[in-house]
Amino acid sequence: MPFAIVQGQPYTQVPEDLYIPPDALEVILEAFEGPLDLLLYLIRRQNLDILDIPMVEITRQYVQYIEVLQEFKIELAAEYLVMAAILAEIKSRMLLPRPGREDGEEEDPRAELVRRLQEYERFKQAAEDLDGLPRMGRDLFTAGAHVDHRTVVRLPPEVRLREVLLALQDVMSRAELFTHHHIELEPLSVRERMSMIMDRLSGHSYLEFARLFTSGEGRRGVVVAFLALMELSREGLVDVIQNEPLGQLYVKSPGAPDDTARIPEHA
Amino acid sequence: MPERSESATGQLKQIIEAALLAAGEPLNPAQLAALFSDEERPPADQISRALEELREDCAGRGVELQQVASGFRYQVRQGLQPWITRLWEERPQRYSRAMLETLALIAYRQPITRGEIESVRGVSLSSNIIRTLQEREWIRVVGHRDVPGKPALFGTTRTFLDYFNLQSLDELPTLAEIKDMDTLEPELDLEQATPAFRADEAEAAGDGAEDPDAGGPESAEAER
Amino acid sequence: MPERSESATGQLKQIIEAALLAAGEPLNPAQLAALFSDEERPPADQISRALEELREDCAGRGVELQQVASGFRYQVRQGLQPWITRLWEERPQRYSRAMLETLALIAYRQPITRGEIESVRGVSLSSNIIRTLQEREWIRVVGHRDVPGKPALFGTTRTFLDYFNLQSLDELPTLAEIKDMDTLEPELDLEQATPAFRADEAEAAGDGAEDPDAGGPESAEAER
Repeated sequence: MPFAIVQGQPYTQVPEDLYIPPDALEVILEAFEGPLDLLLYLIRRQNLDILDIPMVEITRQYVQYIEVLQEFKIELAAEYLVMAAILAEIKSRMLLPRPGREDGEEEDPRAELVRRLQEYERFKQAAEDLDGLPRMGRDLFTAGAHVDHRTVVRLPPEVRLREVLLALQDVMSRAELFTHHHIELEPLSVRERMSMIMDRLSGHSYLEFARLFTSGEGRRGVVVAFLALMELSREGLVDVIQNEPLGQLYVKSPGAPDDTARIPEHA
Repeated sequence: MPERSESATGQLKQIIEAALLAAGEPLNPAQLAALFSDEERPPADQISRALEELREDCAGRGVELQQVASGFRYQVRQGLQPWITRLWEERPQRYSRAMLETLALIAYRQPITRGEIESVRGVSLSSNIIRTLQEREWIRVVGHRDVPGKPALFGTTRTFLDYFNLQSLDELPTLAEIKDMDTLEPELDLEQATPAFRADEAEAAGDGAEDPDAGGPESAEAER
Repeated sequence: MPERSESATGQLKQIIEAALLAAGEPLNPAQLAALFSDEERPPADQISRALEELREDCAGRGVELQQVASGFRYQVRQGLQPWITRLWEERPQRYSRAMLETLALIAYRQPITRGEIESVRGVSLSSNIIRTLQEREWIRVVGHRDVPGKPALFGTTRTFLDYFNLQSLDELPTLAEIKDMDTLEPELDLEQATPAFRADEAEAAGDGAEDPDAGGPESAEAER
């Protein structure tokens, strides 16, 4: 009993040159990655040269294969049918006398197909090469050691100066502090020095005025220190005390007990 | 010991070492024996000996072979923890606006009390912010204002200057310059909007997925 | 070499070895340097030297130190797979030809669109394949081609290279050459036409021969 009728011919067995077990047609179709793959298979199986494809034979085999599949009502991707049409077209062009071009060169009608086949074949090969590379979980396994008390250390975030300045810009414009001229005039080193003087003063009830100046800093440093002291005094953060006319000047925290009077002489 | 037996032990040791390092959990001698087919399975005492030798091989190395309840495992040598834990350092997203404003006010208006910061910002200041800035050693108490309650006066530190790569506070822009800074802002936005830049960033982000260090500043930027 | 410097190197090696084994992913020299505080951070060449020594120390052991795209990692010595795979019940995953061909096209032809992949393979490409490759982080969208529809351009990732034990795309097997129809000698036999190509395949097959699961292509060939 024939299992298929192809072009009016009953088939009692699958064409020999296809080597396809009848019950495996669908499986085999899935084994091909498309019409180029199928064509390559037909070419390679017969040891044919990809650069000199016998179009009549290959087209016959390809179409036969497609027809068998269709007889079995196997859903064929449209690409397979398009390829059949391409093959038929090339075959007919091969059979017709080709019009010679001016330079005498003739474009082989198969050129484009051969180019596509070769291009596909090289990536088919590349895929196999890729599959052959050692890979994780099959050929490669990472080595790892246990870590006791594995803890995540939380680091403080990175801050960029620009962020700080933008924040200041925001808060200043909100507070409309830009209108206060004295702030703009005040060099920042004065504010910095104010902190330093406050810091030096903490832990002491008083310091000699002169000791807050370092000659090594030069004129500018002295000015900064002086301005810082004036600003601290104006803001009531320090008191500047003189126990006698033309006597030693002292700087003290306003809260500190006023004991400078007892020891000015040997200070 | 005959040559052949020694090389057999060598391979046995290799297999056991590889298995312990690949397994991700402790393996007991029975599990190690199960790695071999029936014909090549070494006797239990050979496995014990291999384990003992592997343990000795760890002398001077970064890991040690440790026996725990469920078997043997390689683990990082105890004394190396300080370095190894840096593998899992995490940086939280970024500081809050309040934190940055407070820091800026302390830098520009020091010495300043918490009350003064609150009065400029118009909102009360969480103690967390002051504590965080102190823990980071960017600010410190430089004194106390002589008013009821003796509030602490805050100033910036040398660490603060070092972090922002400043020799002194004088290198910070003046308030007048900061006021004009918004003229710089569009430039910043422009940079972010440039498609080419985006594409690069996308690439960097792609790579960054594997790199824990990447993307910190960028993500902060993106939030703005 | 003076005693002290040797022991310093010893500790450096210990830290690097421990970190690589603790990290669970490849670490590059910059990440290794970041394990140290600013004061104790070794110069780059010392880290390289330590890595080289650690690599040599692996001789005869069950693991080897391998450099891949995103850094260095310890991995089980190749050749020990037959025993190590017994640790897990699951058989290693096999990939479909469609997936491998798609991956190969992306690897060799990147950046490439889906349409370009389809045109080389001669079949339409299932979205599943692209999604799976993206989920595995082997491929990523690296941009869009400036044509109607703005199709995504795909490229491979560092994770892809790591997975296949490669440092860079240069290490991929060479792509076969396209032969010109005109230059071909008619009598040239097929097998002679592609000698380099065949040799590669033979090598690849040699590796796979030890592994029952390798050789997908060969067995597929046999089935037909």
